[in-house]
Amino acid sequence: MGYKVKLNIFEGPFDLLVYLIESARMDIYDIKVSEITAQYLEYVEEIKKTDVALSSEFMVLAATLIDIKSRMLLPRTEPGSEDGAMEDPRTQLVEKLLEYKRFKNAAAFLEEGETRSRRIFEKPREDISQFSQEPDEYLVLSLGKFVEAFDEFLTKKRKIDEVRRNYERVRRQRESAEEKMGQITGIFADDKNKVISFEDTVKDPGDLYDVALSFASMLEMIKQQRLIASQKKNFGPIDIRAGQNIDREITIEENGGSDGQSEAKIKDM
Amino acid sequence: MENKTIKSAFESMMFIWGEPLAAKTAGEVFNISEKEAVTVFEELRREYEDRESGIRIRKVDKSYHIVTAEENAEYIERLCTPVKKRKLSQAALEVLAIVAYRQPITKGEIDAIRGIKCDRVMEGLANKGLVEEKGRSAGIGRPILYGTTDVFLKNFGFETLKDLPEIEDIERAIEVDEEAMSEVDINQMSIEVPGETGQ
Amino acid sequence: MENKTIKSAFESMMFIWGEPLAAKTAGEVFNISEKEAVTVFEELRREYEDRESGIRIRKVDKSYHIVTAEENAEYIERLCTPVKKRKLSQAALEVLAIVAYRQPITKGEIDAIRGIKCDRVMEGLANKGLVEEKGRSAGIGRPILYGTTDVFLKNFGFETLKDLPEIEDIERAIEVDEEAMSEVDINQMSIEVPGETGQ
Repeated sequence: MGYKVKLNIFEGPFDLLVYLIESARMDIYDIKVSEITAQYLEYVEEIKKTDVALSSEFMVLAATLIDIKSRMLLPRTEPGSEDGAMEDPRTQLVEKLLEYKRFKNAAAFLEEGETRSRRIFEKPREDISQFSQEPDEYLVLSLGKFVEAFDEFLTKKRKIDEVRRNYERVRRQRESAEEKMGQITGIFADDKNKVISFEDTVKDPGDLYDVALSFASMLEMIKQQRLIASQKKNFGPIDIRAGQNIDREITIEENGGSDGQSEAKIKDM
Repeated sequence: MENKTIKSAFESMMFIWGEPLAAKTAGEVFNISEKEAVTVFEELRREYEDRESGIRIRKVDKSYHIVTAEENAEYIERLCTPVKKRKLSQAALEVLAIVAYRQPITKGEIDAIRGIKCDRVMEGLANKGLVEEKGRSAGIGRPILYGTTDVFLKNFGFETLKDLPEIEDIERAIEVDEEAMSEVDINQMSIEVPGETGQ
Repeated sequence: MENKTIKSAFESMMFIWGEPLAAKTAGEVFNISEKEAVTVFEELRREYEDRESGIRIRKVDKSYHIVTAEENAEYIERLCTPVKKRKLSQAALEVLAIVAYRQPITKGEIDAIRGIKCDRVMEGLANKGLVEEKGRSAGIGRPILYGTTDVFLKNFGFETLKDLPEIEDIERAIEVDEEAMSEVDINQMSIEVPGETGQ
């Protein structure tokens, strides 16, 4: 095992065995196992004499041969089996040897091809370094990829839109103008004299809907004189304080004129 | 030795030799004189020329050299010049598709559809000649409008934009979401009050 | 593009390329399909053969290779000492034959056929570019599967793997010579141990 043995003539245990069988002019289908085993072991002993550890595969085949030899001594009929015949103990080995021989022949065939090909000469590649300096860059575009990438994007976007829509629907249902007005009234519950800014009525400044709802609610409450709002300059902060009707029960008028009125009110202020 | 055999051998020999092969050296292989060898080489040279072969025999002093035909230089260059293939990224393909289906379109609108800034991607697409400016929008700030180019059509094998494949649901997907476009600034709201105090 | 132009260009291209030139690659230079390129190459190949030129075109899988005519080997060797690849050992040829006929195959399967380990031989074959990994088997431990390469086809004179004759046919053809090999004297057998003289 420790040594890697390369046998000059024999490429492996099968190679040796095939050689022994053929040089003894034995029929491969009817190997005289005792005779061949004796020769095989003799060869193995020869190698051992040279103080070289034999590759383990040769020992494995020696063991197989001895096993077959001993089984050949047993009666060749089996009382239990139907046709009374037992498999020839050599069958498996013969099949393996035949297969090995086939490839050994194929190797000889390849060798002929190799020899022929060695008579054909090729030339080396010319120096093409002058061309390889500046590679041509070009864009690989395929309609398939284009559509595929866009489809992927659409699917992604559709999912996001869906999530967002559901999320907003839920929130919008929850928040009505009435509720907003109630919330704003609540801010003044503990102290009717405090001044708050418009931002304080908005829960989520990033939510356009919430901002709009707060603004509309504020306008409505100004109209109903629940709130008083002031803004010192355009786009400046809006201050809100409680109006005279801050505690009145919340109702929302649905008539169309209310907008105009509230606008007038604001302007009057 | 038959002339045919010598001719064939000279071809093989020139092929393998690489450099100009002296007529004298070649002749020695067949025990023929330099002059006889030159005759064979000249015969070969004429044959390759008459055939307008891609391989030619060139005379250099008293040597013969197998080379490629001059007129094929262009094809040799094309064969030997390595090509670098570049692919568009997913982001670039997305933006390109949005531009293709929604053109003319502003960067702001693309951003709104994708929910992410597209400046760098658009720059890349413009550099590759796939998109170009197509005028200005009438909207605030008069943003630049973009559209696809002929290079885009050619590269994807379209004759006109009408050849773009139909994509299901595309209309809704590339609709600009107005809500996403306007960034809410709470400080920009105003109630118009001409006077000073709100009383 | 005229067929004559393409043919001439292919000759030049093969000459420059040295190694087998893929029909596909050559076709791309002219924007023609692989199939069309193959037609041109085959036409060229036939012409060189009919002319009994000293230069021949050899097919290796789907590539074409410009080489010298086999019959001129003697003259080439007289002119120069060309670099020859070393011949393969008997063991290497056996393993290569097994890989060629049984591919894709694992080392374990090769070992079983030869009754001896093939690791070192396989390493040598892989280094020569004659065999290569072809994926993994579904079996236990997912062992590597091996197969032959285009270099194998080229070095052994096959166009495709289909050119390998049926293994049983080889057997019949070779059985005749069997007498020759039985003359080995058992006492002349030797073993060779690397790093040590074993005799």
